[in-house]
Amino acid sequence: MTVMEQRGVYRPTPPPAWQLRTDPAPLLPDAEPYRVLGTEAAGKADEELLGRLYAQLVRGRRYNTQATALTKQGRLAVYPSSTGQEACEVAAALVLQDRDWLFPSYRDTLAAVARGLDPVQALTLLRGDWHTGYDPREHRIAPLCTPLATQLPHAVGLAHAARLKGDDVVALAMVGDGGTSEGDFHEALNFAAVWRAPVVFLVQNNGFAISVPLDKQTAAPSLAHKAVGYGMPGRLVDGNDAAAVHEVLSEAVSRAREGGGPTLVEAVTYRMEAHTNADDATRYRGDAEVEAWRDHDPILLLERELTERGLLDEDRTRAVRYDAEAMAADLRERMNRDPDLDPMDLFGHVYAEQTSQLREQAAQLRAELEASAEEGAEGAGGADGEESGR
Amino acid sequence: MTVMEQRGVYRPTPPPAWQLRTDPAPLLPDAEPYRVLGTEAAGKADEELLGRLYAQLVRGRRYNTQATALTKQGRLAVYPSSTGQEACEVAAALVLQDRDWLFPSYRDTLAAVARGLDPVQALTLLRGDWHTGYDPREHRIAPLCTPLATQLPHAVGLAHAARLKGDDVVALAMVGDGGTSEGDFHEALNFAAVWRAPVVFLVQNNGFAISVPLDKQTAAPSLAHKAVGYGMPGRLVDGNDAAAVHEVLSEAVSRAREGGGPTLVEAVTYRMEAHTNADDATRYRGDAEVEAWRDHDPILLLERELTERGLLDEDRTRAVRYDAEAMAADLRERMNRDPDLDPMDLFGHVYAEQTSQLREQAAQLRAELEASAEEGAEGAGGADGEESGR
Amino acid sequence: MSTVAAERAAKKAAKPATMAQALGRALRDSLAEDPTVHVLGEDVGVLGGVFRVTDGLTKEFGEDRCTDTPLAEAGILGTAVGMAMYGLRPVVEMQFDAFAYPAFEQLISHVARMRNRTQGAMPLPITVRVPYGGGIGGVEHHSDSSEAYYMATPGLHVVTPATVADAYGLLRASIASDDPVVFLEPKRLYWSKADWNPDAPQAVEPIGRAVVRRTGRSATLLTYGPSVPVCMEAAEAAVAEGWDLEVVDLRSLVPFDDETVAASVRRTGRAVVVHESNGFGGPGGEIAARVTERCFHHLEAPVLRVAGFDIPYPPPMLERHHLPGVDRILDAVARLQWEAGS
Amino acid sequence: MSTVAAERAAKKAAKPATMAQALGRALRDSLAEDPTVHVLGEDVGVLGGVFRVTDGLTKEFGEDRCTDTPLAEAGILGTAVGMAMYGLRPVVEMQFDAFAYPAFEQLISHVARMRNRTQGAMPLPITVRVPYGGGIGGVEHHSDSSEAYYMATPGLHVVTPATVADAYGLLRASIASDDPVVFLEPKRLYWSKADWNPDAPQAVEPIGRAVVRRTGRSATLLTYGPSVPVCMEAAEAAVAEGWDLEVVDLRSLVPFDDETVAASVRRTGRAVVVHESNGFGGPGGEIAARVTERCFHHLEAPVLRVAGFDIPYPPPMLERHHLPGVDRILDAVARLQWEAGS
Ligand SMILES: Cc1ncc(C[n+]2csc(CCOP(=O)(O)OP(=O)(O)O)c2C)c(N)n1
Ligand SMILES: Cc1ncc(C[n+]2csc(CCOP(=O)(O)OP(=O)(O)O)c2C)c(N)n1
Ligand SMILES: [Mg+2]
Ligand SMILES: [Mg+2]
Repeated sequence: MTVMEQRGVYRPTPPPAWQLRTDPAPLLPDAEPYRVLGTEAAGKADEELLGRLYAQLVRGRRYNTQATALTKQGRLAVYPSSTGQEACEVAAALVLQDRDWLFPSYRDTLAAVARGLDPVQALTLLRGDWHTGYDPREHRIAPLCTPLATQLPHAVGLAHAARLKGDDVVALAMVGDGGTSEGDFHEALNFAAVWRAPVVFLVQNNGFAISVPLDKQTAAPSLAHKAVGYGMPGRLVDGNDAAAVHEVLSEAVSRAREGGGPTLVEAVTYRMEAHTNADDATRYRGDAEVEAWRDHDPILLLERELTERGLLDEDRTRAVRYDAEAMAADLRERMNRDPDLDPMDLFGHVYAEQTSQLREQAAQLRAELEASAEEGAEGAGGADGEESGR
Repeated sequence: MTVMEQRGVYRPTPPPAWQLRTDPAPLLPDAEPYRVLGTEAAGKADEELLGRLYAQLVRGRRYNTQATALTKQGRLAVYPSSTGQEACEVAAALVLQDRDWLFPSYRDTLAAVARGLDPVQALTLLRGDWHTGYDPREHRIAPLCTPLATQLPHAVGLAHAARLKGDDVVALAMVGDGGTSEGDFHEALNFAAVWRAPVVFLVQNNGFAISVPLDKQTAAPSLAHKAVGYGMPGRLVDGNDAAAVHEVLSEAVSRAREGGGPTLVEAVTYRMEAHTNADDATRYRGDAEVEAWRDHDPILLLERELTERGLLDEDRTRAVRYDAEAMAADLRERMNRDPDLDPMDLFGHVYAEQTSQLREQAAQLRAELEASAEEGAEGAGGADGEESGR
Repeated sequence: MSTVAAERAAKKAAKPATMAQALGRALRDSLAEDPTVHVLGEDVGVLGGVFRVTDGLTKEFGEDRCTDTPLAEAGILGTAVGMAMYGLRPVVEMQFDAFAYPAFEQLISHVARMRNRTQGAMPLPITVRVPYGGGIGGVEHHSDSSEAYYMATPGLHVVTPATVADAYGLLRASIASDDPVVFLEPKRLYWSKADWNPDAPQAVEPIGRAVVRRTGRSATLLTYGPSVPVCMEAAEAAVAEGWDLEVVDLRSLVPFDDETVAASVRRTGRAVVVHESNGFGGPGGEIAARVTERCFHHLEAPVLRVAGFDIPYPPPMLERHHLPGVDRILDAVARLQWEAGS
Repeated sequence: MSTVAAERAAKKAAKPATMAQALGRALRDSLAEDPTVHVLGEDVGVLGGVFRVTDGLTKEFGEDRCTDTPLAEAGILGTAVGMAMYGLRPVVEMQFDAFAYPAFEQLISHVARMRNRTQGAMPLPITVRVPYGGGIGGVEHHSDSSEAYYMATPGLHVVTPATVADAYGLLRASIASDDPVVFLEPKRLYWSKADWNPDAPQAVEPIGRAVVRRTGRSATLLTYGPSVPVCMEAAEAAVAEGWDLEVVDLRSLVPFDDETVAASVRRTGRAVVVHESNGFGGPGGEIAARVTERCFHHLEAPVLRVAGFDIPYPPPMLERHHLPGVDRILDAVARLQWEAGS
């Protein structure tokens, strides 16, 4: 039996014999975001995991502050910070196996870094030397996606393809609350459910799409309630509770892996910084709101739990901080070097083979570069007349 | 207070204070399509209304058979029949006030006709003499819409505009089960709910999108379950029960009119004919399924009810049939005349004022038409050299 | 058997086939030869597509290889992107030209750019089949000529056949291409017939090469897809007027075969571009401009264009006035300033 | 006060204003004068748009007149269609060029055609503002020049200002137009400044008229939007090389001002089209082709094009190599076969 034939052979029958195709009850999210830290559930949490989450959160926060600092030094064209959202970013990375795929949005460089990607490669797009700074296939991380929600059907297609091939691969796709309004969100979730594709959709509801608050984005009881309309389970989780996000995502990944199909997870969190360094958040929200969320900081929540349980001594804290600082220092140092760019790369990889038109244009640029190099002007880089193998 | 400011001033608050934005329970559809005919509810039904529905169903069926016949005589380029779906078409027309707007799809010429539009005008698109055969503003009927689901945001925008202007206008938009998979469906419903626009979305779930059955279209418990994801009520109704469809739509229209916002109604019905006359339905479905639905024919259901209650005597039946036949005869007769076309109309109404480019092109066509008229060849129509005032 | 003998035998076994059948056969052979090829779209399964191009594929290869999708074009193309990211080779069917528009963002922002964005790490070998053009009496939104949009998008190949044999060859080549190809199928040629033997070894035409369909010395008609037969007819009719017209079938709009085109125009000194698409902003502008850039001193007259009018596609009963026909082409040829030169 | 005196007074009161400010003022004045005008888009409310063009509008006119929408471009344009059907005059903001693509189907299949489809019964006076082009160091999908798509779509006007005054005048005219207008705002000119008095009676430029920004006798540069200042600079630099270049700012791509353009090229006998958009399939082909059709016997050389390369828009650090600059324009001018003629 093929994958596509496994579906029920539902046919519309006359209304006298009508029945719902699935029971909606188990698909509906709970009325409250699921929480672990500070609740009884925390007792069952794996201590080793909590420790790993903590180290990654601290490292993630440091990454965010470092990247933001780099924008001020002109070393990044732009940076959309995930400060405050580290629990989601880190948990998304940690629930995946090596063979699984991550589909990040522009805000999710941290998820890629937490998965092991070199931060410099993760930041290539935002530095501006190339669009994607890494080989997506090597890392199983799709290119950081800017057109909102367009990465979601990609995740579905990839997961479906893996299933068709018989590979045990799950795709986890990340999107913002604003992104859920796009048609691509709808189409992706529908395809995923119809195909029972092994995908997990993680919506980080951080309260805003740039300046637009959630109440102008949707009137739904919660974003997780959208799931029932596709016939998949919707889960609501406290997005600042790293243990809870990890648990909910893990369950969803397992369900996907076992052929149970997709899940929609809404993680309730908050964007502590402006949309990007270019944004001015004071135009649309007050300090009080931001301050209120500081008490619910993901690092704070986990730290409290670990401390109460005696799992966090000074040595451990120091080691975690040291690791984070080392990462930041290395990042700073490497980002402060100018990237080595070859303008002739413009014509690389537009097609498998360069068209005659592109060859002509490449020759034109090469001639220009040579001319300006000859003029002794500070030649516009890489005028060696050959395409780099980059 | 402006319309836009009436919304709740929800702001994301830290998860400790989280609450669902609305109670999902009342938004969820019942587990069974709502029915009136043959149930206790029928007792409460307005007898005059049942009589009107009956007359319109019979007329609608006759319209469908006549239009189909016209395709065989080459008088229509194509006809997507609504045979079997007349209860939805007719109820959609009858629940609206004169000032309300109808947004039909290509399959919904009958709804337009039941609303009072001249059938010849309704069929202009499908005959092929022009795209829209009527003035949408005069009839408050949007152009028949072919690109699937694209009419839904129009309905939302129009209803929103009316509300902004303080006009008491409701928009009812029709779409098929297949159309619910399009991104525009999602975006329209979301805008409608956020703006609390006075719109009713009527999904005719007729089991198929051309050849594709519902189980390949969605895995949702029902299409009506999609409503909760937008924060609007979803209603499931037996689409062949004219009284039930009328009641559910009426309620939704009233709610919209009173500022209660949009509703999604799924009417479960069945497409008795092929997708269009050009389609071969035997390729994808068996006779048995079609036959099973004959017992649930919308005319049959209503006839049974009326007869049992002694509301249908032979005189009444004869009068209804006579009216339907008269409509069909008139339609046949007028559709058998060749429409009077002026090729110069091609350049009309591309812009408010013709551009110099279009003037040049119009002159070219005019010259061609004159030349071929002079050649005595059976001139390509309307070569009078003047644009018609059409 | 010698190659010549084999060819002769194959020709003998040739039977009339329609372009739709040749396209279907190309899909079938691609599916059979390459297990990574997957066909997906609306109604491509049991129905075989509204033009029956995919007829029988699901039966032969199963639903996993030829799949009826939900009704959402961005979703179809978007999932195809994901499938290609995983190493598959999806062939997507858009049901009609205008119904490819919902997938525009996926096409422009992802399909066309993924190879470049990832510096070659993630090419997307996707073929997007789009039935296009008019002349079939379709109601609105069923007859658009949308090639200008695709031509204006770097990273896409844009291919369109005009003959039964090319339909097969070019579609095979498109599916085999490691780049995304928008494969435009001229609707009104779906039922055009030619003698063709599907079991003979078929020529797989390389993408990017125009072909001279008729040699001539007076002027060159530059055309493609649905307008090729019209131009051939015009060329025959032109003989009576004393013109010996060359007809070039471009076959591939991207990449563009400057060599073949310029060589022809240099030979004839005059050219008319013919297409159904709206004139303004349509493919003809690019073609005329680049021919002029390359052949300026060989031209006896400006390169003229015969195109659809700059109007939304007309309703069925009026479309014949819109579509470039033989007379309009000959009128343009007559305006090529014959007094001026050779 | 005489008109001349009033004009002089107004000029005196003029202060440096940016193009973004002039656009904002045009929106403000349109909202104030016509109660049917409504502005909608992503972040156009309290934020004032990511380029601050709508700054203050919600405060002044309320949320009903300047509305933050959900994040869905097809939904924005689709609801605008419905609003226009009911008699409103929506002005839609697309946040960036590439983020207008999701609205493509609504634009092509409805906005551009509704008047024609309904034989004039239902015109759609919608203005779609699209910030376009590069040169601002934007990451991918933030610098597309998408004008070719809009030009190829009959039923749309396509307008783009190059000066502060035109930004105001053309936007006012676009909003006042009873036809849909795609109003392309050159991103890198948002912060360009000119002396401008917002309170003086402003010229509302008619849509469809090009303007000669610099007269010259050697050759004509045909350009628009972000490339206008570059061409002006090139013309100044050309003086040293002995060329006296005329610069025509097209301002409106649709309708196209054939008269002004052809008159200029007939005068100079040589022309170069300059734009940022990709060359192949870009606006330049249409422009070069129609100029050649009209001015063939006045041309000393083929109309040349200087355009962006045929590649996806490059990353910030490389964009300067892609964008047409003064040198590249002068190189093209040098190739206009000066030995050949006048
Ligand atoms: C299709 C599209 N439209 C608009 C934008 C511009 N834009 C970039 S981020 C953003 C807000 C996204 O909000 P959300 O989805 O909540 O994600 P967040 O930024 O909060 O992580 C917008 C409108 C875009 N990138 N893509
Ligand atoms: C955007 C778009 N894609 C594809 C089509 C082609 N098409 C026309 S009708 C149809 C099936 C529609 O099914 P459904 O929405 O269930 O409506 P029904 O025909 O059953 O009334 C398709 C695929 C279209 N008209 N528009
Ligand atoms: Mg957000
Ligand atoms: Mg249906």
